[in-house]
Amino acid sequence: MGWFSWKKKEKKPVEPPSAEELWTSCSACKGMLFKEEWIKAWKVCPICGFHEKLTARERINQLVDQKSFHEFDARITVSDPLKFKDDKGSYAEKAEQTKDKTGLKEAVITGRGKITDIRVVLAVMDFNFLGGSLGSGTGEKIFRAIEYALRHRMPLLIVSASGGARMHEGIISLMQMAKTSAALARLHEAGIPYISLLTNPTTGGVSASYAMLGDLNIAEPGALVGFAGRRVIEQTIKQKLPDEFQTAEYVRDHGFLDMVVPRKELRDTLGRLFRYLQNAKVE
Amino acid sequence: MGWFSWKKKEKKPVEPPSAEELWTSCSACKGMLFKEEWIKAWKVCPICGFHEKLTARERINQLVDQKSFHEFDARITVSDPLKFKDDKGSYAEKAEQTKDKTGLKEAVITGRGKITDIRVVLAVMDFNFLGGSLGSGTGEKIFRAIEYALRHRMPLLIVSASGGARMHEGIISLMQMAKTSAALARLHEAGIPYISLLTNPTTGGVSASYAMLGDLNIAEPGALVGFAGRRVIEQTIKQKLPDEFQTAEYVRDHGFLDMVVPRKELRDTLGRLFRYLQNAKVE
Amino acid sequence: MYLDFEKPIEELENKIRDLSAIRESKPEVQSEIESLQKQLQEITRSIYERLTPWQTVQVARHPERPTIRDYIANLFTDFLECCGDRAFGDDPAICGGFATFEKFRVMAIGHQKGKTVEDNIRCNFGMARPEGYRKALRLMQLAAKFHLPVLTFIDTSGAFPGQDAEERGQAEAIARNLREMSRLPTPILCVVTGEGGSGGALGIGVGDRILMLGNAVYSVISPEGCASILWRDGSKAPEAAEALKITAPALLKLKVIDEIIPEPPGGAHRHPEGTMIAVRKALRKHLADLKGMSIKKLLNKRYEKYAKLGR
Amino acid sequence: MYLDFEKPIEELENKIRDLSAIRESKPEVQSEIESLQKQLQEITRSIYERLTPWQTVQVARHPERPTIRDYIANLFTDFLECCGDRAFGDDPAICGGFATFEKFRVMAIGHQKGKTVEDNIRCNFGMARPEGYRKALRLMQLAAKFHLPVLTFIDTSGAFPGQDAEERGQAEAIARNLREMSRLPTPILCVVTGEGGSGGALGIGVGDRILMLGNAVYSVISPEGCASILWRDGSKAPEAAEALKITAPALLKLKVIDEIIPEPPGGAHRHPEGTMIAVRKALRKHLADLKGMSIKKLLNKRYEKYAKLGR
Ligand SMILES: [Zn+2]
Ligand SMILES: [Zn+2]
Repeated sequence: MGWFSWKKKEKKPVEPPSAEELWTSCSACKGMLFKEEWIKAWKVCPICGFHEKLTARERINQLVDQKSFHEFDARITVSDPLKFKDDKGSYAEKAEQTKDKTGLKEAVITGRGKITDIRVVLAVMDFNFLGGSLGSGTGEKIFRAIEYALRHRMPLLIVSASGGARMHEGIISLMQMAKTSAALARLHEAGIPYISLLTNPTTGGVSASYAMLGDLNIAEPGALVGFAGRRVIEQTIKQKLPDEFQTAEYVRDHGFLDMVVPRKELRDTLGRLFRYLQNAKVE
Repeated sequence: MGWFSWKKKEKKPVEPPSAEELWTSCSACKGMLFKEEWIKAWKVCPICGFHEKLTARERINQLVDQKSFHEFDARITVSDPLKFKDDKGSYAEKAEQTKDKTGLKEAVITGRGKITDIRVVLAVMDFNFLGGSLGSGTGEKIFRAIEYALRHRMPLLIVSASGGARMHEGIISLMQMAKTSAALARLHEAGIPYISLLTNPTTGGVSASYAMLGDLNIAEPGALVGFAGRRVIEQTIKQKLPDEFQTAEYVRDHGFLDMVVPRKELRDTLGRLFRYLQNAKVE
Repeated sequence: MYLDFEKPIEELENKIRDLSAIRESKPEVQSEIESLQKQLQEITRSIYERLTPWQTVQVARHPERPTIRDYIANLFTDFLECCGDRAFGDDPAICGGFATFEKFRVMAIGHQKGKTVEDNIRCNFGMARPEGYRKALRLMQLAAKFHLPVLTFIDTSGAFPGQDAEERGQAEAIARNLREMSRLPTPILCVVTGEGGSGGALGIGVGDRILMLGNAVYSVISPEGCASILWRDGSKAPEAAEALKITAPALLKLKVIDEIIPEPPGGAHRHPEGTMIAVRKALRKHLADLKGMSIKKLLNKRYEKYAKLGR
Repeated sequence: MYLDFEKPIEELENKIRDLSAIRESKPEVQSEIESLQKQLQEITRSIYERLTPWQTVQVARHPERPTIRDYIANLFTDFLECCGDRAFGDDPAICGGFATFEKFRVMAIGHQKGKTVEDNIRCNFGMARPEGYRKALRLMQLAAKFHLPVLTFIDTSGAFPGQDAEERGQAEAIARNLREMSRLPTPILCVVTGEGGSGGALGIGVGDRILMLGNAVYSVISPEGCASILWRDGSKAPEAAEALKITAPALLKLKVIDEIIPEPPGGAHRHPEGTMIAVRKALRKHLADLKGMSIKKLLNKRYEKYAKLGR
């Protein structure tokens, strides 16, 4: 189709947008949402307050001051140390499909940017990329981001959204827990601030490594935060778990999160917290 | 009475020792004990294993290599910062009576000595002296012992036996908790070993300061170890507490004691532990 | 709520209220009101100048006395509460978080008492469990890492004497705090605002400066507890309160505290605003002072401070 | 107990036993016994040389496989067990204490599996709770303070997935251990002796050298778990075991482990003594090696080791 025919199509009498384009429904309360407003509210349901997952790009757009973001290591991508295959095919193929679908090369975007005018290093996970799983590429990008923060003495924010280690990379993915934690040890020793933001869901190997190691751990309302899966636990203890089990609020009340912050306050709160962690001059 | 008459008395036909001299009964199981053997066994009941309280002198004799003990600060004694009186009289009088009764000047004896040939600094509390309460003299002696250990880089053993702070000295006795803990902070920073031995009973302000701050906390079997008193807790929760509550074994299983060591193994175990904490050459 | 020794105050205040109600119709009562108000001021001052130790205890425990929430609201801008001990739980009996005091960024930590019954049940009447002391320590260490001074507000009848608290190591938690606070590499400024109850108070009370409100008390044991042990009669608490020397002036003399923050006559519960002004002034002075010192000097002085006590 | 692929071994051992029983009356069977024993040796070796990953899993989980108690009893003199995390409890699923290995004083820590049902219930089948990981960390920090190397023995199907363990912060406990172990200023030598189950294994598994017994496995997820997720069929565990590359040779190739400690043919459960000799030899070599390094160099190398993984 040439340029001309495109143009022609555009000139067609404008049809009213379809209902699908205008409306969506909340995946929690099923309430009808006016899409444009919902997206403007960073996908928080105005009816029930449910915080829908954000992509890494959306998250960066929400948190980082306009035009201040510079990405690191955009070319680092999935590797396949085990040449892993399951009955539905190879991990390599699956990764390619995921890359096409998401436009990402790994389950995390890293870079530097400003949050309310404070320079920070960011690593933002994307659940759409293989469930935000921690593979060797993910780990390497986060590791490098931490080392960048260390070299430049810049505060660090990691936004987690992950089901845990990426089993297709076997033991190598498990080792990313140790690798990222080792880098955080150096950051900690150097006295550089690190805030961990846990979003829905943050579980398994990610919660059992960098996500729980913030100077401050904060989470979004209702986010699932835990180590083992609910079903596994129920099978183990042969008992139903309470509904609020492993919600951010529950985990906070059990001592592991400093605060639960609604998405619309996040950017501001992060800015304020980083100012404390840098003992910034009071304005 | 002159020397001569003494001599004469001794020459009197020897009467068999009285039952009271020969026998005693276990304060736990009430079993009859042959006194000489019981004392030789460091007052551990051969029937039920109950560990009777030892005086500070007995404890030192048990633990320290013969003739190796040199006492510190033997002249430090009770002070009376509040000029405290209750309805039975003054603290000053009570302290004098206690001194006469016990032959001690404070609720702790400090000094240096050897345990299985390892040079250590010791502070050994005596429950007979005002319930082993932590007064300003007690605190000062322990503080000085810690500073001695620090100066000479010698490992430290504190043997606690105390009902807690000495209320007759009011806030000053409370401050001994902070004072001794501050000295232990320096010892800790200097990497000098400290073993805390908790004996029956170790409660209140003593358990909430130096007694719980050992690199290793060890206790004798059945020793009462806790912060608040059983009666106070029962009044608070309006419920009977389990019998084993606040026993050494219970406290160990709740994570606060490294081990419970029978008295007859104490000296040997302490020697072995100090060898580890000094990374001594393996013989 | 009036304390029993506040009877004359109550009577005068009632009279003034009654007269004020009819002032519109009878303007001539105005001068009587004014003279009663003067009387009220004087009688309040004279009562509060002569409080016995036991009366001071009652003021220190007054249910309307400002709590840490009041201090936070009045002294700080930009408070951000931080929860949890990262081990077992978040204890509402200890409240802590980042706070901005004038030009200072600080970490504020204190016992939390409630003003209503529900509130008090939630925060356990300000009696902390081990997780509370461990949360406090975590926040203090966080503060030290980022060079923020620590302010603590002490107001507790004591550490909670419950089975669970014992099992989770009340003694260990307090002991560890004493040790770690004594060497925490950042200024620590403590204010006893109400009840300074024994180890439960000291657990967040080791620092470079210990300030105390005029009607606060600080004691190794509650007067009731002491009376029931030494007098074998809990009702002898007034005698015990006297003997234990638990008031701010007595503690200043003993050098356990560094300064008294005066309360307006009638007490902090009657005049919270005036109290806040006094606390603000004291904090400003001592914070500036401590911030001007090197950490090394600070820690040496802190050590010496405790070394000297009871010598 | 024989594993299903050990049938030929079982048959031969039964035959040898039967013949041995009648050897007294029929001395002529002696030569047959001897030939059967040779056969047994060969068949054992050939089976164990060709174990599939899934068979290796079964060997690694063998109920008669040596546990940490066996290693302690055989490798160490003067073991002194230390309990408790100083915060909540003492987790019997983790065993730790001072130990003397030849000329070295060390801190030994490992997962504790039982051999009987009661034993296993007591130690929760080697599945640790947060207090177990925290106890391990406490002991490691104690070791570092006193310059003792740390030896860890890894044998767990995973961290305990229970409600209480989640509530007390299983994730936080493991995460903290990873961070702290990576910078612990003393040598850390880890041995995977049986099952290396995911984060529960790694939680005491970060160190300077990672050794692994020949028939041990180490995996990011159990083969059953992986199969039920990716194959949607738990019975495909053998396929998953194959795909996950969890055997010692595969992990050596991936540079996740540094050395394989060979087990005698027939496995550690069949030949504990031979296994102990091999482990002793490996520990001796690596401990001497690590003790010869400065802490600075040690920590840099440890960091590099993990930095390189997955690059
Ligand atoms: Zn909704
Ligand atoms: Zn007995």
